Amino acid sequence: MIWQLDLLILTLVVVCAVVVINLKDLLAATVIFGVYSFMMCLLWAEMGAVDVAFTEATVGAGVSTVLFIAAILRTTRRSKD
Amino acid sequence: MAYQTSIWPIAAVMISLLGAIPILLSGRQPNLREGWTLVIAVGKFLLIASMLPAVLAGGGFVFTLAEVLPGVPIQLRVDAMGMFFALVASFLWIFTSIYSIGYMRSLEEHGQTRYFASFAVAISATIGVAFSANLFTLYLFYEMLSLSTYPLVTHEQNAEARASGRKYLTYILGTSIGFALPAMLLTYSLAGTLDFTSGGILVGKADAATLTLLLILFVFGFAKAGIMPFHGWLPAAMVAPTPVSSFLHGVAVVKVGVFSILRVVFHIFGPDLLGEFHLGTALTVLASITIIVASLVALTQDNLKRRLAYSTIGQLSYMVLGAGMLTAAGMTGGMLHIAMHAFGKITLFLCAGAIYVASHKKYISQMDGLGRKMPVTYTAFLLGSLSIIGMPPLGGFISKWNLVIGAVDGGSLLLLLVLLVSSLLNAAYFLPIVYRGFFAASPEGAEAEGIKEAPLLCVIPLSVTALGSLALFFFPDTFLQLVRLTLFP
Amino acid sequence: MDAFMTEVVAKYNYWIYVILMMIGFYAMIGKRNLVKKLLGLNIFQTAIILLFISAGVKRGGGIPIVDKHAALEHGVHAAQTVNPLPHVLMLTAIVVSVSVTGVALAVLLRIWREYGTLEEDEILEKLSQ
Amino acid sequence: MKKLALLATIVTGALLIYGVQDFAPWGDPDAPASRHLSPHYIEKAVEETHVPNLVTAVLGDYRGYDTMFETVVIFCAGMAVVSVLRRPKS
Amino acid sequence: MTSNLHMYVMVLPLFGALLVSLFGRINRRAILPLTLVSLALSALASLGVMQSVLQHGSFSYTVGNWQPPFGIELVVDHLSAMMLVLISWVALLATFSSLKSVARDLEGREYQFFTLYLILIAGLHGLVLTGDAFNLYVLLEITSITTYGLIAMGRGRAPLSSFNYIIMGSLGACFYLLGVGYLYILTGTLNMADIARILPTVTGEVATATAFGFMLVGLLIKMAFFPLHGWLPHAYSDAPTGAGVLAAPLMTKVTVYLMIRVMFSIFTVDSPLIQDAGVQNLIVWVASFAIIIASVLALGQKDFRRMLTYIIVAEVGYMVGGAWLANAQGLTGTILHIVNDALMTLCLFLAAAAISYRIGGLGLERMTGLYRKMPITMAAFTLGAFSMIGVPPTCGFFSKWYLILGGIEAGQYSFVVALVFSSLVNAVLFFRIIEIAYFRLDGNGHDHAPVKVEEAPMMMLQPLVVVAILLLAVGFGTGPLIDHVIRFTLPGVF
Amino acid sequence: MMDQRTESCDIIIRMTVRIMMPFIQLFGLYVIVHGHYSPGGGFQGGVILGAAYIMLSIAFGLKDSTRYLSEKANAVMGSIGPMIFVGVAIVCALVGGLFLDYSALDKIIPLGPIEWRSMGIFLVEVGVGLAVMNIMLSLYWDLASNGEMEEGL
Repeated sequence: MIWQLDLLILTLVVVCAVVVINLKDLLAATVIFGVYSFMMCLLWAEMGAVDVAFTEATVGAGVSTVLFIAAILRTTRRSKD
Repeated sequence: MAYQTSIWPIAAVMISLLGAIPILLSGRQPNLREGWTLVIAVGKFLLIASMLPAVLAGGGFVFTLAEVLPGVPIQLRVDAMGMFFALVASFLWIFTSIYSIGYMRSLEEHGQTRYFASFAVAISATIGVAFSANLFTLYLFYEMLSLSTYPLVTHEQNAEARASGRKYLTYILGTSIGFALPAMLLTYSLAGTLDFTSGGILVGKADAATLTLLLILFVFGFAKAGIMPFHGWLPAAMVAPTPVSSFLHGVAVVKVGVFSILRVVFHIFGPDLLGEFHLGTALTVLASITIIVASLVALTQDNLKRRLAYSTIGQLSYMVLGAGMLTAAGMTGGMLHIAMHAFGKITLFLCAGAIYVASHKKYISQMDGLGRKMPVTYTAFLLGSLSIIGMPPLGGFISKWNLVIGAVDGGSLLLLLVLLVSSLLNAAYFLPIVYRGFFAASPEGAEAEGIKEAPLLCVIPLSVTALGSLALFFFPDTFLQLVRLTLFP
Repeated sequence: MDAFMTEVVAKYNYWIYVILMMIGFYAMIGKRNLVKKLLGLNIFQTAIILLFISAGVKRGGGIPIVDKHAALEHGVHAAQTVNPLPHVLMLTAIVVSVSVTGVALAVLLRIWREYGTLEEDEILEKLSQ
Repeated sequence: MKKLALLATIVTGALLIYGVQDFAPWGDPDAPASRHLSPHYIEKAVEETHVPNLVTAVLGDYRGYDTMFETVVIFCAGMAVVSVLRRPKS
Repeated sequence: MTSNLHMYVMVLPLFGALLVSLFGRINRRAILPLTLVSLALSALASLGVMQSVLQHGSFSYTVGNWQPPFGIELVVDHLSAMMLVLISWVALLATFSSLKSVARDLEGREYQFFTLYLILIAGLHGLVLTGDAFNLYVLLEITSITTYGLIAMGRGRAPLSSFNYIIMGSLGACFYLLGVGYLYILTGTLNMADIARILPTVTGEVATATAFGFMLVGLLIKMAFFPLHGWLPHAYSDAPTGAGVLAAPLMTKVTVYLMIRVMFSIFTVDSPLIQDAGVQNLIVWVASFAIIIASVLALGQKDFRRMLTYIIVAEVGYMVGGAWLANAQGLTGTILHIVNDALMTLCLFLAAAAISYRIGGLGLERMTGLYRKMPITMAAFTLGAFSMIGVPPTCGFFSKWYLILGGIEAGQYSFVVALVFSSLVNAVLFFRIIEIAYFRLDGNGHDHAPVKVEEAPMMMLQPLVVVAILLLAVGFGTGPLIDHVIRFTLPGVF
Repeated sequence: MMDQRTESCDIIIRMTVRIMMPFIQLFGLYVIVHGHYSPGGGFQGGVILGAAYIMLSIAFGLKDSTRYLSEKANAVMGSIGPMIFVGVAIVCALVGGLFLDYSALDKIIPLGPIEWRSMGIFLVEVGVGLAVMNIMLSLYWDLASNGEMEEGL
């Protein structure tokens, strides 16, 4: 556990989360959410939770993002807030 | 008192409840349906009367249906007080049934099956209230009565009837849920039981403030007794067909209210407890106000049934007044008045119905000279009014006399005054009707209408009940004995 | 103040989780866009996962996979590996989270079919017409 | 509305962080969470199930009941999505 | 050798669901026997469980044959056995009606509907059985996800209602999970009994209180306790009829059961959080307020089913308030009300299903003169209405009796007043319908000609009649029910 | 337009997918099977397998991808997955053990109770993998085609 790395990732995670909920373009928000998930995955891997990290990488950054993108392409990219 | 377990009480209650089923099933054949009604009525009276000797001998019967709550079973018990009321109600029901058949047929009413079925359930509930062994069972049948009489009040199904039905339910259900139920629960919470016990179950269980609150909740909670300000349903309910008004709102429903209050006073609080905390005064004050105000309002009513309704409100309060005096004679008078008023008032209502069947007239001002065409009806009406006013030789005299003695015993001049004034008022709103019927000139064109006596099925019952009023003056012993057993076991 | 800072430093992971939770929670109840609400829900759920995973961490603990033969012969010391239980729980939680996301997206598509918008206020406006 | 949401968020966050004060410091090997159940899993799982991946052992066996429902959850999601979106072929 | 019977109660609907999803899509006629057989067997098994609990007392069971804190423990005591019986029989009765209405409303999608439906039932069984805090979360999500799907299958604004429910439901579940996380960090275990054992020895009142607060709020959201009830009325009234019939009677009641479990199995009665007078007063006050507001809101509804959903919200207030009176009478009333309310709600929703099947809608105005067309349905409805109002001897009266008694004993008079008020409002609500259906004339004047009776199909009518009779039977059986079952479920202190 | 794209532009993508597909699937299977010894297990492997098919249907279009794995087969496999899990659980109870007590399966094929626990976990993981793969794919199909199952993204 390297605390500098840890802190860096944690900061990035928070930044990503803030960006996700503030972007007006949903597609971009979703992609950032994928990044967020991936950062989380790194964080957990670094904490020793390899299985959870693996799952988050496949699900959170992978399938979940694809599902979001599929739904957004079927509906609309715009968001008022 | 020794009670023996027996199925007779439950049989007496259930016969008409189960009887509602064949009535509903034979809806397509009116003769069969009404045959059932009569059979049930007579059977019920016989069942109840068969239990009378044992009760007069100081015994009774008890039947436990189910223990639904700890210490509070659904239990029926035949004691003197219940027998007193059941006897009156079941006896009068026979004549109401006969009268109903005549009335409904001659007016070709709709929905008769529903009518007779509801009636059967209602009388069942009435007897249930009479035979309840505890407050919970009483409440159960009380609610059953409220719900089964709702279709009868709304019978006409027009806007007015529906509005009255709404009003009826609002008052009756509203007070029973809003006041009586919490009062009952509070009682249970204080005493741990709800059994009717002579001498009361609340002795030493609560302080004066709680007791006062309880008493007020009970008196208003049983709004069927028509204590002001919860009397408004009674005049409204007069839109119902006359047999309903006569039996339910002259005898069963309203007396159930009074009976419940008396039960609470005698067997939940106990007269001694009330005396100790001077709570009798609360009852007498409420009752006196109701008596005077109701009598005054009755004077102003032109609709005959409404006038009778207000008269009923006043008379009911006599019974509460008697109980509130807490003297032996007063309580005797109060209880006796249940029977005496029942016979008198049912006669009056039956007469009003007969007049309506024969002439389709509802208003007193239209009834000039009618008595000469319907002498039997009007004579019965006279007897009924005299009984209620309290004239000898009619039954009403006995109860009023006891009330007066009670007031004197209690040393309350004010109550004496109330009794006297209200009797005068009674006379003032009843006698003019009779006077106009016999002596006022008929309105023009009245001859052409060809009014004559109502059908026999209507006239016979009202004659019998009028004579009953008369007979009660001479043979009140059974009832007196029952009252004595209730008050001084 | 020092005590407070020590407290924060000792538990900074928990602070981050609370911040993420707040971001997600705010998006769920404060945002009007339905997709944003859903993203908020996902952030909320990852925050909870972070809480649990943080609870399982042991300073100096390895990943929860051991050498079978060595373990059978010599046994394992609890201090050697991180706590596997929160990982198990969170695997389940992730599955639940993706399931909910799937269903919610499907419902979103139905809403789009029905109203042609994903903004809550616009939908309510259309409904009130 | 947004202000209210913000307020609710802050209150919730404050409550959660307030509760954190009773926790053991992060990564403490003596934290209650690491002392009660987990030593048993870590030390006994291989012996009892012959599975070196402790997470799989706990997931598949000790808490297999959870995992069964986890599968059912996924299955439900699939079924729900089909039922919500797909139009029956006429 | 412990019996596996209670596992079959849970697993039979689950396996039935999988079979339905497999064969139901191939042949529609396979759905009915599969659904009914699995539910009927499950219902019978639940009776067996009840029987064994009554005879031998409660027992605990560990899935996978591990020692309790390590494996997942299931608790079969009087309360959970009673809930098993309740859920399986309510589900069985509701299914008859659902089969009919779904065949019409959701043609071609029956197998999806019944797969979700059966899994929902299995999830409810699982919830009732579980003795593990995290397992409870998973099952909570199972019941929620299936319900989301079922609700979204409805028409009109159903998807929107479903989405609101998804957000609120997930929020509730997340809060609950947060609470579990805090408890886990404090105690290191997830087993309810184990937590209860360790918790008094843990230092950290604040974290415990936070955990308790979040678990409680999470469950309160799930059970639609006012002011967190916003999702429920739309969700249940927009759902397909077949789904409403199952979800409305069971979901909130099971969540109340969970609240009782959390209160008394995780945090014991002696816990300072539960004994705290401030907490008790607060919750009872909010509950009283909830009952009154929900009742008033119900008055404003023009649609029968929407009205019922607000009544459900009020009834949740009854149960939560009753449980937090923190005395024996109140808790007895709450548990009794879980049973009674499930039956009453089932009765009314079945009646609503039957009516809407025949007349195609549930606007109050459309019900004019309905009793001549559907006399049996209306009779059963009337009985259900009486029970809701609390007319003896229907079962609704008895639970109200205990709740009020508990309120008096605890000195919480606001709660008593709220209960009485809501009874009165219910009376107004239902008599309005009774008046319309029985006494308003459909044509001009009285028509003596008998109207053609068009009852609902037998599949919908029979369960309705059975439930209506049950309302009376449970009412008369209150004494034995309390003596043999509920008495054992109260914590020993009471 | 969609046709044009699938006809001409995506030849590189399609070729790449065609080449990668077996490797990804192999990896997915490895993750499931090797879950006992390395990170991973039924769920992760299932998602990878599902993702492989999702990739396929993105590259080749939804309609074409159903030729490789038909909708019906997908649904059937999706139901069989949980059925394996629940079935194992029930069989454990039926042969006389407790629910989900894999060691009870020893009574059918004697491998030794502890070895059976390992085997039981494996069986169950296969069920999970099957379910997850098919349901992930089905989620994608439905969301991408708006439930029409006609054309994907």
